[in-house]
Amino acid sequence: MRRYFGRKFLIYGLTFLLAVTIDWLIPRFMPGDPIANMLSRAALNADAAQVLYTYYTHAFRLDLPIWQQYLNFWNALFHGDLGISTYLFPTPVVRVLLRAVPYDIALLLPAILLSWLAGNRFGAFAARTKWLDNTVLPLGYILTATPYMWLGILLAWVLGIVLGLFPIAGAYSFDLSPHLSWRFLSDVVWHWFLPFASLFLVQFGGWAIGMRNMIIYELEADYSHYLEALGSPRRLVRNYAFRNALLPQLSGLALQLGVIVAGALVTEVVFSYPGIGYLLLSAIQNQDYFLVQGCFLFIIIGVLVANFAIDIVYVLVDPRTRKGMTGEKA
Amino acid sequence: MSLQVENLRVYYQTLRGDVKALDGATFTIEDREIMGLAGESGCGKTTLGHSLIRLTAPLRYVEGRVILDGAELPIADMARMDEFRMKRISIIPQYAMNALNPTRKIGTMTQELIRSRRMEAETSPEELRRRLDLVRLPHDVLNMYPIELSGGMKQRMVMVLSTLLNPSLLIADEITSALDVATQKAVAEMLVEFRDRGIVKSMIVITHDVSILYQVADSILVMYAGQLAEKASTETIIRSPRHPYTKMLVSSLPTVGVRYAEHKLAGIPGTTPLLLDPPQGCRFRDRCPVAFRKCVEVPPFLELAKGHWVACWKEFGSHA
Amino acid sequence: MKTAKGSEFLFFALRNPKLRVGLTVVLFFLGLSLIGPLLTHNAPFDYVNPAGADPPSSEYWFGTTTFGQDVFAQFVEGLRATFLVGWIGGGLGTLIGVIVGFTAGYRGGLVDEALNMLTNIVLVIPTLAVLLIITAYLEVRGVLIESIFIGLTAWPWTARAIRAQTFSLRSREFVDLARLSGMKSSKIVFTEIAPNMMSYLLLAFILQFGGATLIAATLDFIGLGPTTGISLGLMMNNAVLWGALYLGMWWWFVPPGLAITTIVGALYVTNVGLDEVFNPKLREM
Amino acid sequence: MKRSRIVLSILVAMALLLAACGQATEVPPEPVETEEAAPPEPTVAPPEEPTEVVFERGETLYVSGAAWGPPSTWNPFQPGNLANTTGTIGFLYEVLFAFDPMTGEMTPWLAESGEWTDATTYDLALREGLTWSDGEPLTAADVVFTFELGQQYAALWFSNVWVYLTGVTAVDDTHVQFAFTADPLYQEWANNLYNIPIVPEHLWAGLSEEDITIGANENPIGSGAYLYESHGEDRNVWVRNEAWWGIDVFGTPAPARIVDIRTSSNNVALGMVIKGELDLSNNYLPGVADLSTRGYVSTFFADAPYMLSANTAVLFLNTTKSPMDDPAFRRALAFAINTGDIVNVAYANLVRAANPTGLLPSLSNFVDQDVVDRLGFSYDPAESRSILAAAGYVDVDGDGFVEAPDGSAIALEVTCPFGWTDWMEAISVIANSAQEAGINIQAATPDYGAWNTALQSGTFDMTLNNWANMSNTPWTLYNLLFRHPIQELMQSGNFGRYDNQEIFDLVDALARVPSTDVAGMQAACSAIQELMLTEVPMIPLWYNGLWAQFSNATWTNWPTEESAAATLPTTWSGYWQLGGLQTLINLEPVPAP
Repeated sequence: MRRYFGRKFLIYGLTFLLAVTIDWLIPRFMPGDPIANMLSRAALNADAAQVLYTYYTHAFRLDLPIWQQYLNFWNALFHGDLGISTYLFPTPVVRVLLRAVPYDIALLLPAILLSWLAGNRFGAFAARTKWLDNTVLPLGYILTATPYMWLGILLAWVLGIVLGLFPIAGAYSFDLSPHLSWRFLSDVVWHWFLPFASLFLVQFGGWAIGMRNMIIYELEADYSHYLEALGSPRRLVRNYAFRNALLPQLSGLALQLGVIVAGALVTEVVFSYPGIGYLLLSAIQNQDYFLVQGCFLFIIIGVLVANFAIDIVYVLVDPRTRKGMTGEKA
Repeated sequence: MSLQVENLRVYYQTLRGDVKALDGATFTIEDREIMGLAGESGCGKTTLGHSLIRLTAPLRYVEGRVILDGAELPIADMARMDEFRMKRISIIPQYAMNALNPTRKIGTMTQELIRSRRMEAETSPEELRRRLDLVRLPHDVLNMYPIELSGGMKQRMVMVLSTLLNPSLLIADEITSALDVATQKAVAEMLVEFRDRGIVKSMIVITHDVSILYQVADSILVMYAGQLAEKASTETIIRSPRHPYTKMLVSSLPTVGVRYAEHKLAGIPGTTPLLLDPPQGCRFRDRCPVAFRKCVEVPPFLELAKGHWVACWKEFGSHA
Repeated sequence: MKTAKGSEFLFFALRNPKLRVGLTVVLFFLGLSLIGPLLTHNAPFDYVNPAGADPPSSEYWFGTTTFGQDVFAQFVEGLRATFLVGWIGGGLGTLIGVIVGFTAGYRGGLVDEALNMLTNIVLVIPTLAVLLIITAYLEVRGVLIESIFIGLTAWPWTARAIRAQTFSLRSREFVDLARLSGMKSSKIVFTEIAPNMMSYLLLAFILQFGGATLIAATLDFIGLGPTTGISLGLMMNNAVLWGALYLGMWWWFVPPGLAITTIVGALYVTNVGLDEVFNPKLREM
Repeated sequence: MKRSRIVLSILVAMALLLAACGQATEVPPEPVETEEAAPPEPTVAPPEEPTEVVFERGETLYVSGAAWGPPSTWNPFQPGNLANTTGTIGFLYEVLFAFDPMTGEMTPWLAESGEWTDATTYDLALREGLTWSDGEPLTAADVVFTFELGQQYAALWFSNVWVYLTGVTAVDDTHVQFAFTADPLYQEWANNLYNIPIVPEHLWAGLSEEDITIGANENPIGSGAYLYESHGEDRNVWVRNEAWWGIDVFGTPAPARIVDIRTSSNNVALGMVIKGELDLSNNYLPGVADLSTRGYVSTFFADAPYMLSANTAVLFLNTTKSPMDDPAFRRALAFAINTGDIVNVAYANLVRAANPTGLLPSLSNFVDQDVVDRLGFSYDPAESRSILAAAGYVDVDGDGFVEAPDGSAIALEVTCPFGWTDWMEAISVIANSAQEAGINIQAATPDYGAWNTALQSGTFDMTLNNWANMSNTPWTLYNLLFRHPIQELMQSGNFGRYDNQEIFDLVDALARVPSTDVAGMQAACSAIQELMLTEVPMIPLWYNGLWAQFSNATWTNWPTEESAAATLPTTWSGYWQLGGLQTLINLEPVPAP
């Protein structure tokens, strides 16, 4: 087990190092001059523009030697200082991000966990039940093949516009200012539902068919046959098969995280839901590379943490990892 | 008599038609008899073993009856067989190494199995530990995961599990093939001990390895190409076999403990016939040195001497 | 025996419903993307319909956009882009994945450690975030560039799968025998391992193909796709930007999404179908 | 399973709550800059009065279309597109005069009157009883303070008035005297009078240069009709200043609260307008013609072009590159562009074609019609071809496109930023029509960053730009078109680097004509126009609309062509003093049925 976690930590460590370096490179490679872009539409007189330009350049520490910039970046990082957003000038990037993070948690956590649980249940249920396998499962394939944004668009169109059941933009109504009341909470949930639904459905399909295919392997495994030979009822056999099929599904979840993040990103864009993904896009479109850095960093950290959480769960459920062997499955 | 198999036919379904893997087997096993089942791979011995306890696709039941302790086994009916499995008839599978659920503590799995069979009453924890002692497994294996056990330990654990409900017939399928010679011997001895202690009444030991049978089996049934060739007491089979195939089998056995079945018999020219459409009559005739015209008819499986059954016209001839 | 095996494969391939359905759909769209442009005399961007947005009609099968552009013309053109991304992006992804995974799995030892490490690292970094940033760097983007970048970031999971597969193959008896009989490892790879790997590669490629098209659609949709030409994702992007949802121009955003979904879905089904063909265990008897 | 569901739902609730509170704690966030530079402590802090949590629909005005991004600064000196917060100037901080483009009138605002007592002295009288929202009086001292900030800090956009401004003195509490050098830029001065926001000395005197030039100025204290209440990612909420000095002068603005919504994309705004959730949308909404005929929204004009004109979309030609350095080619190009298609197809008639001089309709009295008749241009491929042919541009290799007189092939790019959908359509029209006329132009849409770099460093071939707002003087436009001197980076005009001292002098001359001397201005303009239309250094194509679609569901009496005294129906930053505020004051609530 120590070895197992040792490996994991090494990988995560290196990943983080790499990610941060990429992150640091981002602004250094952006096309054009972000500060010039920022000031461009200001229609200033030349010398005023010049003063501001030098000011910003200094504020963003772009006037230091490269190696020093890199060290400063790390240093600042550990002090939780990600610079100042140019797009939301003069708000510090960290503050902008901390505002967005809760929305992502609210969106992703339930979507991921629920779809995983429900999808697996359903897949196991459908597997080897011929009529289900042939009728309901195709739905799974459709769902998992659906581009997140398209499902989002459809939901927005049908439920939001045609039927007018749900709002399709923002996190809460414009006639409310945040406060603790049922009115407000329900409003928030009401806005949250469609983005959540589109994330949930797509993943649900994926997990369902994933489990369906996994469990068929497991039902054909030797231990299943042995149990049958000993006349144990189908219930037990299926139960074992299900539990064991969950393991690859679990590592599958880890592999999927990247894709899910992507899904969340576009979903947030479709429903203009103020999470990191939405922020990242605006940041890119507005050439705000400090914000881009921040978003990227947060996403990476998020994914790493999630991965680690999954590793822990994996150790808990799979004895093989605990007993020294690395329980990694491809 | 414990087990009685009558004209059992089980075919193996493939796209190009049925493979007559087991084509009419009739034999009996006495109480307390350990019968070895020998033959080259693909001769149908494993098919026979499986047919008795878990007959699933692509195997297909064609005809024949199996009577265990006077009751007929519904071998063609997966569901109805459950009642008999483990209680009356049980198996130590070839894949004993992987037979245990990797993610369950062995003790837990055992209990869940027992409970699922509603046999809690019949199996006290003490009894379970006694069985473990019997196969020389420490009691704390119950708190271990299969992965923590060596191959031999796993196999012994499976032996305990399979025999926990004292089945009257135990099928041991190639249980030694994966083990080193020393362990083989131990396992073999345990099998005998199971019988001696009356945990199992009788046993079918399927193996490539005649030398093992020499150690454990009271009798040996030799199969060839999906049909029975000869059955007799181990002594007789080794010392004075009568079916030409058995003779070659035994004689091509250079030293005890050599496995031959992986590659085809050294001494015997020709190959085992494809069982898709086997030749008429005696299936061994193409390779048989002593074959004659009579052999185009299927030879019956007759008891020539007490407990000595042979399917060969030559033999009948000499005794007609 | 080999021929028997081959014919058996064919036998099942032809009888596997999943495989049949899946392939038919994919081929249908492929065909459409190829001959589609011949079916319409309109160029994707021409303002052919003076009336502006019109629902599907005999004249314009998929209706027209706000500017009176023929949606069908754009659709078939977009299909091409989608398949292009699939082939190039998916192909590249598979290729890299196979090379890395195979080398790791076959060489083992330090090489494996290093490559596996790399794979895991790239695996953890969320692809789209990286793609977003990369594409943001490119000032003018085309479908080709896009697919290449997608391929460059999509390989890790294939690498992992292939690696695992290679491990299992490497330890199979026939490979051991070959090695014992002093066969050169390169020869072993091609005569013994590669053939057994083919089925696996095919499956991997199909998944990569699907993945690539999905990612491309995502990029295009958020406006970081090709800045030149048209693609299904871009169509959806335009539709949304020009208020197709509110103005009820469903014919503008439904077909592209539907096409992507159906194609990718069909690919997945094909994949499972093939899987069943390759692993008899999975066939429903 | 069950349990996990419950747990999760709790999780969601908590996270969302967190998010919500994240929003709530927006007011007031800690200052960004260094500790010693804390924002001014309001003596009467508006946020401290209990903020309603649910806004009464009947008393709330919902507007959108002004915000570039989430509100992040309330600094009235924050330049250009950083000022995500419309209303900072107008609601919060006020200017001396208002200017009404519809009438061309400068109307006193903070000022009561102002006049040039002689060529170099400008006397300004403030109104009596002006107050800041914290109760302090707004006096001449504040005006002096504000202007002197410009002298002190070059970073302030209006600092360059001090090129010709020599001193500001407070005669008494309500009188200010401005002293100038020999020849002040009268035009720009007039412009400044309604653009420079007056800030409170008693709060700003203590601020650092950083705070003043680029600080966020959270919890701002102004003198205007509305007070900052709160803001979120996608909104900025203003509440009426019941103690506003202007109530007795101009009347009470009807909406008790204004929610300025930043819509993530135009189509979201479109949806809200349709649902009646938005009272005034200043977004560019495709298909608005359809919507207004269906009665979802109203617009200033009942039919095309529906919108007033806000600014001129000009096609800048990079005159440092061949063949754009050839006036004949430029003129031919001007005839080749099918402006009609841009108007009809790309904009579905939401805009109108521009006058060749580029001057907005509101400035039409400065257009020398005679010059336009002689030298003006319009879509005419035949004419274009003949000009080309005459100038030696002929299709040598028979590829359908003309080659330069020296035989070299011509392949040009017309650009606009990717994602500016209406312009993207427009440039494809430009490219197509030019190609039909035999000029090989392709449309390209690089990312904004790339586009902007090309624009400022002059590496583009030809590109669209419209950075001249509505103004009291044609000088504003010409200052954009003929910005000089030519520099390394042209950040705010003359991107095509058209270098012609003669026209530069004419523009400077115009700037020095007193705004009262209309005839003088006209003379100066026609001279500029004569030269401009002969040289065609750039091509004015169409007027971007003052996008405004409003709903009469909750608020009525919006300005339309029928209105007696129509004002601008806009919430755009910099337009409040151009009548936007007056529009609010004129609004009337719809009595609840």
